[in-house]
Amino acid sequence: MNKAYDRSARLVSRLLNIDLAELDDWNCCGASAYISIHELKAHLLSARNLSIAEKKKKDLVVVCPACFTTLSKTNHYLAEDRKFRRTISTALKSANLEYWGGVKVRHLLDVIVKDIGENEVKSRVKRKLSGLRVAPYYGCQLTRPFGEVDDTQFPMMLDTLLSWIGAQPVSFPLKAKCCGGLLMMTSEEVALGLNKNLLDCAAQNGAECIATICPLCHMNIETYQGDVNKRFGTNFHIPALYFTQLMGLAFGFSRKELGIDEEMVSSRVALEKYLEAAS
Amino acid sequence: MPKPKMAFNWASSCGGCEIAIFELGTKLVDVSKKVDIVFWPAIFDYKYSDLEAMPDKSIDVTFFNGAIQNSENEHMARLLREKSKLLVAFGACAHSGGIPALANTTTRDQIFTSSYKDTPTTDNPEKVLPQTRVQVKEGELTIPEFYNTVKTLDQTVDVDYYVPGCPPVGEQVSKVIDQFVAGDLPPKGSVLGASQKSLCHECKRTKTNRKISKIVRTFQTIPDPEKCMLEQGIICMGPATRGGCGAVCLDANMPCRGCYGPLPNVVDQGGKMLSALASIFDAESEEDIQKLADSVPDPIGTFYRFSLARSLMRRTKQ
Amino acid sequence: MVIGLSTRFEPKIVGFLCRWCAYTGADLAGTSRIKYPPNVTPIRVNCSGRVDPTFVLKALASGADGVLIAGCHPGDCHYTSGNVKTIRRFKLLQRMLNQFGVEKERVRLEWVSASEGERYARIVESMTKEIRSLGPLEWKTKVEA
Amino acid sequence: MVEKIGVYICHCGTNIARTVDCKAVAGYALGLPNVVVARDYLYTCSDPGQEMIKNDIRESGLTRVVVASCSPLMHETTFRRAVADAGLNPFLFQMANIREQCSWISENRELATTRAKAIVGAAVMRVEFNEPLEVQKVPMNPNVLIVGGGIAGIEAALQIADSGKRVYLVEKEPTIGGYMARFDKTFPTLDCAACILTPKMVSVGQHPNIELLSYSDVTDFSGYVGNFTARIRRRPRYVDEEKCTGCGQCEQKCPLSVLSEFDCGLGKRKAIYRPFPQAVPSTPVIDREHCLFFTKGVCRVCEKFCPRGAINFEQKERFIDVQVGSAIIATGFDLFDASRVKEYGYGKFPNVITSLEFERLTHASGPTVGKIVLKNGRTPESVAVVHCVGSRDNNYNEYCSRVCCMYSLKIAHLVREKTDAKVYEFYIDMRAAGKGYEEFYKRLLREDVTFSRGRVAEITDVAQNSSENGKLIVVAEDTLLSIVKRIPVDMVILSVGLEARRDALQVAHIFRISRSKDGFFLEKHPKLAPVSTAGDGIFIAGSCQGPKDIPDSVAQGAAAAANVLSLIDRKEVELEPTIALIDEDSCSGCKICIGLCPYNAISFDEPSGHAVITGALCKGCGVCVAACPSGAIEQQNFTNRQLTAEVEAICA
Repeated sequence: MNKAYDRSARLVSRLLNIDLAELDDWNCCGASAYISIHELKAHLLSARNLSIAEKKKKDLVVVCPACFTTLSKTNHYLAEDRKFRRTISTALKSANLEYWGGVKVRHLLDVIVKDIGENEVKSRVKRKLSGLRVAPYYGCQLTRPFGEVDDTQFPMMLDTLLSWIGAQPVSFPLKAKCCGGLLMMTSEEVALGLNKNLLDCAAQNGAECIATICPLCHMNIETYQGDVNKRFGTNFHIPALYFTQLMGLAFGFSRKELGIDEEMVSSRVALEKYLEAAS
Repeated sequence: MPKPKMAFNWASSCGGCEIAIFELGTKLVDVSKKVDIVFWPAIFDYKYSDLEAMPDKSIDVTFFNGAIQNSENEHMARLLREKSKLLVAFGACAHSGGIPALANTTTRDQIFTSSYKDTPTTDNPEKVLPQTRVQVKEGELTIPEFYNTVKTLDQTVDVDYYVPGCPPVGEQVSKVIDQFVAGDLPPKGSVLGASQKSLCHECKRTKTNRKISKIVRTFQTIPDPEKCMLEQGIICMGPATRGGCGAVCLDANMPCRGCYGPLPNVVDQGGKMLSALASIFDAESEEDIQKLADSVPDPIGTFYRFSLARSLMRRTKQ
Repeated sequence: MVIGLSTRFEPKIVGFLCRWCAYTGADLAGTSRIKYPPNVTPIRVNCSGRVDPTFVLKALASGADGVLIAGCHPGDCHYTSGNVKTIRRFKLLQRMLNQFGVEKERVRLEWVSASEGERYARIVESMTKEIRSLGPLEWKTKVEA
Repeated sequence: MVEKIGVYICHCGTNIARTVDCKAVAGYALGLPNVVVARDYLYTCSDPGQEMIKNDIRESGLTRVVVASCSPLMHETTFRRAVADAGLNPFLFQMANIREQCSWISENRELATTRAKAIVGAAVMRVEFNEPLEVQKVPMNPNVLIVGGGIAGIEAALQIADSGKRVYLVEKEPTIGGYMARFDKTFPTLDCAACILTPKMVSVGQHPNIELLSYSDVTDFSGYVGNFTARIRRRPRYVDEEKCTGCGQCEQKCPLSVLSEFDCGLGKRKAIYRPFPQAVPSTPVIDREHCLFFTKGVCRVCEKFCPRGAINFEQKERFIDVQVGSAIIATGFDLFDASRVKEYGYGKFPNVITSLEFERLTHASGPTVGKIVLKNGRTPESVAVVHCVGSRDNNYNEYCSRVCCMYSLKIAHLVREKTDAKVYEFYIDMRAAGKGYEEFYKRLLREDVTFSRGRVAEITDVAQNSSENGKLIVVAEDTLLSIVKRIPVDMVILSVGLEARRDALQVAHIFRISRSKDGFFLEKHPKLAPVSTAGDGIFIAGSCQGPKDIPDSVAQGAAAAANVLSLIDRKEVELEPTIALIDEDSCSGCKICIGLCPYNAISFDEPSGHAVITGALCKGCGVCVAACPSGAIEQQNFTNRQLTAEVEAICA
């Protein structure tokens, strides 16, 4: 299903003339287990990616908010902490790399909303997702800790984008709350609880699907929806779709291209009237 | 009473100072009646040996024009110092470096490259540069060594008086010579033949609104002859320059270039003019100020046109 | 090779600090025991507008490696607009110093309010560092010769 | 004459001596030209220290003195006085600061000592060129300007007026009283704010020595200590203060009601109104924005019903100039805008209110006549009070607002007293430093209030179970229990912090006051001169300097008054002689300087052809000195020679 994110993001970007070039020999950003076990190593992994991007003289665009936060943190710390900078550059040097702090880290959502903008996006829409009630879900990492992209607590960027493609973003107070993240593996009880809150909130506000920007959130919401229903005796059926999938749909790509049938909680019912036209 | 002995010398300068003395015209005849001119290479043929043969301090006063830019200039300065009771730095070059001192914004190597290699009119296929010594079959030939940094006369030898100007105006020259003949002299180190106040004091143009909102160069406009140059945006060195010349350039509708040098209370003419000029910029925001500052052409050449050698910094870094 | 403290180049920086903001701010840095390199020797003036560009030239020509002029933030001048005159002179001076070949890091105009002790310390620190990496100016001995 | 210079290197206990080798510096000084005495001493500012200097002046015939110790801002006057006592002109003394800008900033003894030598060297070379100067004395105008009619300004005004001096009290709002007039009870004694404030307000209104200029502000303030001119803008009230008796007819008859600012928009007022019944002055004001006559050109009901013909729609803004010798700035504070903390939902959830809104709710003459009610009119069954909103938070204000803990306790008490609601206090730390404050906290602990230690994370209406349905849920970690609590309540009161006023920068410019990092006005010394500013004759009082409670504000108002009175009683003020002078023989009349002076102290004398400086107007910035291309202007005690000597010494 993460392939769907990859594919749809590339399709949408190409259509919007965002020139994405895959980073040569990139590595993990360090967000996963590294950062909680050995923070410095995580930043070093990020610094390596940044260093490669700098050579290309390009901004670094990512679709995963965890990558985004880790890379941004590394950038911030490098700018602010001299000792940290020294350690990182020594380590990079041993791999014949250097990094001068010149790379801007961007999330694709931010690029589409702020750089591409309303007119361009709207002009690409072939099939308005009119009436589709979507819960815009940002997750916890896009705006935290720096709040440079949008408001830390109540971001609006995705809401705005959804309205550009004709969808109807519903009020979703938990839009920047935790999905449970990696706790699914260590403390399932807690994670399922958090997950349930999200689904509850989306359902109560009448959402037909949840728009996501984070692969981990996405996975938790759809993979564990059955477990939530079992544990709490609920009956949720709320599909999760990447924002790029929804955009692609509005832009007229086929559901196969967008990987729309690959989700575990089927979006058939929710997307019925739009899919016919698209495929 | 024997007539006082007088000498003139010409070092690194254009020769204008010599002309200034000729400008005395018939007065020169009166002068020569009152003094014996014992050394004047511009007029009479003299050899170094003639000068060297004179007893020390046998010349009463030497008027020395030109800056010190090569070893010959320096040699003559030292020699004349030895032979003269009083040594006068005559003209802007001797006084403060003058136009030759603008060479201090570059280097000997660059000057040579430009003069002997790069200029389109130079025909020097072998790229030969001047050598202080060269062996020819007749023997060794020498020319003076060209210095990297131009100096004023008083940075080379002790100087008794200064007569500024490029060149000093005739009227003042005549007064100065009279002063020497009469022996009516102020304390050593004084500036003669110039005013104690700035040129503005004798400039007849009206000064009303002290603000500069843009910089205009002389070729871009014909200035209003009644109005202060600065108020028309033309950089005029008058406020920071000694008067005494009678504001002749301003009468010709040209701004003062500063040849009479700094005022008595001022050490660095260019620095002071820079401060005065910038102070009256009509700009408040940093961007506007930057724009105005950027429009001032060649700050060193403008503010130190005649006084770079005498300035605090003296030259640029190489 | 380990370079000892005594052999390290210690830039000599002349500081012109206005009495109301920068000098008080520098005092505050001391009172707060903020540590920074002691390379700026302060000269107290009432306003940065008192700083004649000639003083800067004098300092550089006399052996200073750098000059710091620090005053009140624009708009906060105790004398309403003295610091605006300072900006005007400084901008033009900067152009001329550039012609003289004096690196722009050596002469700085900075704004430090009476409450910005930390800021003052950081300015001195960065300035000292930058000049240290440029090396000594030695105008009298190296340039004029 | 060869000068005889004495140099004194102070150890300042260990403050200087710890990082600076004072003996070595003294030894170095002795080797400098014309230095005949150089000593190091433990505390030079002490009596024996000063005696030592005086003795040396008398016995060794010193003609110049340098003391290297703390900042001149600290002890320059002390030593100048000592030098003068021994018969030397005080300006022949020079201070070298080797503490604040030397010993305290370095831990490297070698570098600090080198630096101290440079500083002392510069002072020694400079002092050679110091000249004896006479201090000019000018008469002190005994009138006083006070800006801001809150409790601090009121206190200062009454203190000064009672001593027989004239006070101009300028207040921006239609009435004096400030924030205190809007409070219900005051902590920790719980006496009613109005009961203690209104008598003072009335005194101000009736005092023969106080000219109350309400609905006005100061737009310009020029001059120097003893002789200031303040330009005051009087905004039109459209009601003649002379004629109006404050009967209130107009208010009753006015047909238009709008939200009352005084009641934080919780209640209504008329388009012609007094913010509250006990307003001083009692003259109402017409709100031009809403008044039907001004907006639609009809109505004039107030004019018709006014028995005194006091309504005047033709009134215009006017400016008056008043002459004063000193000023007290007591412009107060702004409350933190709670809507900035999005996660607390202020502005989104109707029953999340600020502490000031609560004050109006609980106030007997407020919009609910003192009833604590929810927006739907019901009485809350549970109330949460959230501390530190906008304070102690790197996202907003780093500082502690000082008053919130105590007023939050007061709020809890009032809720408990007036309702049966359960009260939760969410605090980070309980700050109860003040007379009777800790006791008040103890009392509240016994009043069945639940205290939860930890910053509130969010206030949400997303319920997780049925007990949370329809409630506001306060989510906070209880750091004493290490658990996250979710407390459902009916009403949340945000204890908002205090901030520098939005117009503080403007006021700072008008009065040339510096501001500290947080935007509040900067005092001359945080401990020793808390109500003085860097500008002579200009004082600050109350919360414009930093958050303060009522007792502290009153104390500062009185302190500022005492400072002003002491200044007035001296009858004369001394002016710093560091003014600029023009040497007429050198001035060539280029007029470069004329337009540069912000005080118009430089004029041009056409007959003689040179510029002239009016000494009393010159403030000594030195801008003209630096600009004069003839070097004809010099600034006393900051001459080109003195400053160049310092430069040369440092660069040597």
